[in-house]
Amino acid sequence: MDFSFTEEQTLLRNSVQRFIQDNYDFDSRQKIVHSDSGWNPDHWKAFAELGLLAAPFDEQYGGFSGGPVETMIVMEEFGRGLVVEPYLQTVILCGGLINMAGSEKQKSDLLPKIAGGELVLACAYAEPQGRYNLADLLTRAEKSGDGYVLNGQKAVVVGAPWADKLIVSARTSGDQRNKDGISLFIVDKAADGVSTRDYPTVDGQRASEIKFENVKLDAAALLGAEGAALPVLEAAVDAAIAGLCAEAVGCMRVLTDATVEYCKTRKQFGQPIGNFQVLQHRMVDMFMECEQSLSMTYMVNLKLDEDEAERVKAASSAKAQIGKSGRFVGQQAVQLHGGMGMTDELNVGHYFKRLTMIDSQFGNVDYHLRRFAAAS
Amino acid sequence: MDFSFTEEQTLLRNSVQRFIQDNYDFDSRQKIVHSDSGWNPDHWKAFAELGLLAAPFDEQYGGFSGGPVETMIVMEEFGRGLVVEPYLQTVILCGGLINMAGSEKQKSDLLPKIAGGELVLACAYAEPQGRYNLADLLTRAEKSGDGYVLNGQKAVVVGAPWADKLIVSARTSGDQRNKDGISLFIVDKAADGVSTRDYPTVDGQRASEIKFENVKLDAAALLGAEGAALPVLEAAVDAAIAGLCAEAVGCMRVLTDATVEYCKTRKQFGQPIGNFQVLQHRMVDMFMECEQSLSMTYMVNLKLDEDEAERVKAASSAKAQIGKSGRFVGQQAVQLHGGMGMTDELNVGHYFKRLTMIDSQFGNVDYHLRRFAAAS
Amino acid sequence: MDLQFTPEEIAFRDEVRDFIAAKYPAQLKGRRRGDADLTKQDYLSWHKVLAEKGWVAPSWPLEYGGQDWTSTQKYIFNNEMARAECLQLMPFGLVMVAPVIWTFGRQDQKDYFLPRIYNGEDWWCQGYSEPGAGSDLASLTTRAVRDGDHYIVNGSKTWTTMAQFADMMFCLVRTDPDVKPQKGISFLLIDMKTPGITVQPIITMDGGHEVNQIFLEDVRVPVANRVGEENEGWTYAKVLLGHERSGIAGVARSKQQIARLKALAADTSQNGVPLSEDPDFSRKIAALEIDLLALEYTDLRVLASESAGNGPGPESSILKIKGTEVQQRITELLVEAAGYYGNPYLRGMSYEGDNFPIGPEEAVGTAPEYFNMRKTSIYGGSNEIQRNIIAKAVLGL
Amino acid sequence: MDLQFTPEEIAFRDEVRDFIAAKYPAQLKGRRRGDADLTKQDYLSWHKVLAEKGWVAPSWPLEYGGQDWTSTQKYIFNNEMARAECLQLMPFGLVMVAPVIWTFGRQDQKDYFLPRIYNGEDWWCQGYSEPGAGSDLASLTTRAVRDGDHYIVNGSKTWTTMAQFADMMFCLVRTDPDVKPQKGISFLLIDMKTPGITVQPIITMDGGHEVNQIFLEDVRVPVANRVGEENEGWTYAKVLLGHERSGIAGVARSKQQIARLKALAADTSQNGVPLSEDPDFSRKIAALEIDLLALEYTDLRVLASESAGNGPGPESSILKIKGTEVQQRITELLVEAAGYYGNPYLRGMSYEGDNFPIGPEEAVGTAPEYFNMRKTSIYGGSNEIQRNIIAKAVLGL
Repeated sequence: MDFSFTEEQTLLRNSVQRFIQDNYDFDSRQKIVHSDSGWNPDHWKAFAELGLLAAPFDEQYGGFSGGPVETMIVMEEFGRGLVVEPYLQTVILCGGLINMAGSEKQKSDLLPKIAGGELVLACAYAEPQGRYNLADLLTRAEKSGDGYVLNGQKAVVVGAPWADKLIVSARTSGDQRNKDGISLFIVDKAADGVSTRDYPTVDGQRASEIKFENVKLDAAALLGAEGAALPVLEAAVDAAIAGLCAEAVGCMRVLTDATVEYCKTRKQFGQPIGNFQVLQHRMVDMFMECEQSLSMTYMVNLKLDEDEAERVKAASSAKAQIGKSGRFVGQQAVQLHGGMGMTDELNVGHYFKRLTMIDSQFGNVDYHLRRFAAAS
Repeated sequence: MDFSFTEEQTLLRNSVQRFIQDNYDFDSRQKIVHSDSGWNPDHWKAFAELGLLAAPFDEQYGGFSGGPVETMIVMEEFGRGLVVEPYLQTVILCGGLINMAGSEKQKSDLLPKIAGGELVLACAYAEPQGRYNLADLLTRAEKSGDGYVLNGQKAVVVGAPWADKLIVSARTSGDQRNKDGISLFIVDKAADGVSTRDYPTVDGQRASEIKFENVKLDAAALLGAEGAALPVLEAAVDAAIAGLCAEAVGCMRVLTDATVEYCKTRKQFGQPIGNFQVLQHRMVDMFMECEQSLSMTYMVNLKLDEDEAERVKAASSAKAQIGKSGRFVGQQAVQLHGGMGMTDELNVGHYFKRLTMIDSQFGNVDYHLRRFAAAS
Repeated sequence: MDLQFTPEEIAFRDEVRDFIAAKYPAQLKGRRRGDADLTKQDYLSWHKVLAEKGWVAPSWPLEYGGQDWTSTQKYIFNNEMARAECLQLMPFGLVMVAPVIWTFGRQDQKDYFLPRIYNGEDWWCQGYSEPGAGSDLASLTTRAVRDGDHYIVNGSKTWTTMAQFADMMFCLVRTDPDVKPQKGISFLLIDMKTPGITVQPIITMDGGHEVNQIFLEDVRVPVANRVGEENEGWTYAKVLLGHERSGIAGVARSKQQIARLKALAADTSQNGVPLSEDPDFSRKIAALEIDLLALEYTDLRVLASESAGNGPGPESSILKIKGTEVQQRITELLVEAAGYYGNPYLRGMSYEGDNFPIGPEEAVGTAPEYFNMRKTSIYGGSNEIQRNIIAKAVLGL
Repeated sequence: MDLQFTPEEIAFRDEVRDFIAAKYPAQLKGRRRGDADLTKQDYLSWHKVLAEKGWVAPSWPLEYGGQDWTSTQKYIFNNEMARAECLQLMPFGLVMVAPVIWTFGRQDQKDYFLPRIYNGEDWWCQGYSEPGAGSDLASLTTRAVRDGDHYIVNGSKTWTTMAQFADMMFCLVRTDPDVKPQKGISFLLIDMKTPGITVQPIITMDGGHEVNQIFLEDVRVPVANRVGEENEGWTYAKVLLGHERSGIAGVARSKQQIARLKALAADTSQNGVPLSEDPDFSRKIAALEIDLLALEYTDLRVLASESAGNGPGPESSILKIKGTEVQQRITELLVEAAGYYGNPYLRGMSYEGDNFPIGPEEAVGTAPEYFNMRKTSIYGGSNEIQRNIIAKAVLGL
């Protein structure tokens, strides 16, 4: 067992930290969030130049042959910076799906473009009725000649407003919640019959509701084997969860540090409020939640390659942990910052909002407690 | 709406308080607990003389025509004194069953004896496999001539070692968990075929495992209508829950007061530990749990006569509340008393143990949360 | 001890219910205090209907327009208002400044201000908190210097709710800086149109504009607008802080919110089954309902004790703590029930297109509401301060 | 970063597993530390098997019999011990006093005591706490007055675990009462057979006898039995308190206890369905398992950091807090699972008859165990003290 980072990993972390320090302070971030597009494509190019977008992919596809530890490092630092650009969606989730399920042609077509920052992807897996069940799909792709015709609606597709292509889960057979009969398709967002409603999300990102009306797909749009996509989607989502946990840890650590600093300087009743034992113990609990969350984040990122039951247990336990910890740390950071914590002006509330939304992403605490219990 | 006590009720409380002060200090209580019999029959006689055993019964049966408020007062004070004598079992639970379901003859035979302290009863409702489901019964009473033959086993019958008679729930028809087909019988503990194993309980009371092997009962042993006992049993248990809540409140208030006193006098690091804000807030939380529990205790005792759904909601919400509060208050009282709280010598641990067992009596927090939700 | 309503009380309940059904302004239906699109006129429309009926301030002394209701009647009244989801009026005039005026004000102040408050002619805001002061109210630094018949006021107030609508502000100012913090404070009534007052919005993290920072620069306030004695303002403010706790638990509103939560959970499908039947979610709702029930009966006990002549005691801090905890947990569960549809954000940012709706209607705005409710454990004396109060005043620690 | 075991580590795991299977004393199977019927000989039987193998004190320096295991090996060893439910040895000699002796003792003390501890010849107890001192260890008042080659010791020690078996006690005594509390303390090794020592049992609320009060009346202790300098004992004790935290989280034991809990829940029927399938109960078990998992990886991180040369830091207070919380919650759930059968009491009170058993075997003793485990958040520096330590040493508050 080994919990140390390689020199390359440390360099990677330093370069992400430096980028955020130089380009992504809170005011800059807020400007991005309030801009028309809601992201900064120049930053995306910079990520490509720093090699972040290439980190997990094989060298033959323009990657650096890194793994979950590398994306974990990026996500933790992105969490610290509240980065809104769709790294999780494009690189970890969609990149992961292509990497796992794609044909050689799809991989060599798409992965280098992701790595180079030329292709942004979003994954349309959720549906309005489906809640967190990845198999609860009404969207259908009917065979038509060599290809398919896609109909359905997808919910809260994070990052979709910026995406060039979507990876869409749809039924090619089976009933609404069957585990079999699910397929993945790579769909051009500009294709006929695709309509979107874009909106900002509460945590400063962007998402879309997407409708597919008789969208014509050719056979090459199919990603992986027809009807057998669920295990692949679950594995990719678990990898995304591992990244999301790291992001949450980044958020929690910023909040905990900021709260400790604030309580050391903020005076009430003639002394720093950090002198009050109740607040001290509250901050100790925040600190412990950070540490436990970090432990679980390491754990899940190191276990993604184990067999399915182990991977599911790792991902769901980690997600449940960071959901619980994130709620506590976020709420207490706001509470201990008092009125200031409530304002839009201070960064604290924005980390809190992001942590709140992280809990609902890919399934909340309850969902993952049950998934963990079922796999145990 | 009115939350005040009548003068008679205040006198009743005073007389119980005085009795406990004079006869039931902690050392005396421990002597009783460690005596061979585990109770003090002289105290039982004194309860009769004070009118406590007669409180809820109609005057025609030798009672004082009181109601749940009177038994609530007695139980709260008994909780403060950690009284082990079987008031809840004999007067509230069994007395309640006879009062609700008994024939005129059974009432005029038995209630005056309870009121006079001549008859001690215990209710054998639980079975080893049944957990908290009152309808989960394997004990069966088969018709035989004019009477019945009783076979089965009952679990943890609190107060049974001191009882003259038992009220036993048994199936006269139906399958193991049917709501119909349950009957109640009044059984002499000395009858042929009744065997008991008596033991002390962890909270200083006594209980028995009881086996019935071909116990012959005559028709007069039947209490209430054959096969229709479940609603009666549920109502009586809800009344017992209302009394038990009052007992728990008594325990919690003693623990909270004792903890506050202890923390005011106990010095560490050169000052009373009650100066430490974390302990102060912990005690505030204990105090609030006491207040919330008291509110719920009033509520349930005032709602016992409402329709079934309202009564069930009242009883189950109150029981869930005192289960949760009792655990918190008990654990924190021990924690704040430090090592002393762990000892057998100090009363604190004994209140904690009693509160722990109160949670499991008549169904724990989970059971009553579900029962409440189902009735809502 | 008795929980039953008398026939008179039932008749009263029906009267309140009928009144609301007949008179509640149609345009207010389904709208809640703090909604971004509520105008001053919206609030006033309901205020005036209540004033006309004589019910806008039932807790006031009879001579100023109050009602001699029993605590049960007040309970019924509040319950019915919440049950019908009536808009809650702002407390600054009716509940907060009025008692100070009738208790400590001069006759001419009572004669002038109380009817105007009653009839909704002045919208009031509260100038207590200052930047940097937080829970330590007495550390305020806004200065008022005497200049003939006026005070010249300089300083800043913050977290001033709905000051954007305000005609008047009641305000604590320091008139003597050389004594200990609680001394040397005076209580002024300031016309918001006075030159030198700037109201600057504070946007909260939910995107809403409820609170403001107020800058006072050489603001001339007539000495006649001081309530009570100079330098004794802290005493009056403390009385005000202890006054009228009856609504603090928010029981009736929380019942309505739980009904809303249950409706959302019933309409949300999870694996084809309503979320309301999910064991985890139904358990959380049940636990919350039980906590609210306990709070309701504690509230009733405090109410009964108050109407038996005991003033509002420090026990009412329980109502603040438990009340806000319940309110916060309800919104937490609303967000949980909304699932992914807690994400779309509706306030203060522009949207493109409206070709189809974003998620179920009940889910809309749940997250901002959750964020906004975090304030309740901070303001009005943070819940930590409330626990300090109980520790000291009740437990003697 | 890597979680995989190397082939060597797997071989080591198998070696430990085989050793336990072959050598664990049969009469100890199914028995746990603290069980009322465990004798001194029972503990020693296992101690001697381990000592013979050279595994009784793997963390000791090599020269005294330790092993140069990696942190992974230690983790494997502890895991296997817990997995097989091996009796935990008492830490007082092996873990607590030995490091003080080898760090601060004279050569003759090391030569004499360390082999005796290693081989189980002396049973040690810890004389730190005093009546009335609690978490404030430094306030101790037991006096040692120099009389030639001896100290005359008077005073009392309490919460002394298993002193009823002890041959030796390591003891903090005050040798200079005129300096501030942390100064003027010396560290003595006292033979329990010395005249003037009385051991009085303290019965805990679970009915057990694990702890004792010790009275010292004119007890003559050779000055040669002092470790280190006079009046410097507090320094040594502090080092000891910070030493060898590796077992403090109790992860491996808690895993075993959860297995036991799951077995009880699977055997308990509720409405004809195993309790392990009840949504409420299974959720609690899952939540507990996840907390334990987080603790396990935090423990591993601390272990890794220690073996990378960083001393045990204040972060290990996390392990104490979270470890005891998990342990306590497990016993809480054991009692919940036992239901009514948590009631029968088995210790220290007589029973009549034994014609049939009281409840399922796994439920027996659950309540006393729950009661007993409350001590874990009190002793060894209460969890409140641990939070103070983190606040100060880690967060700089």
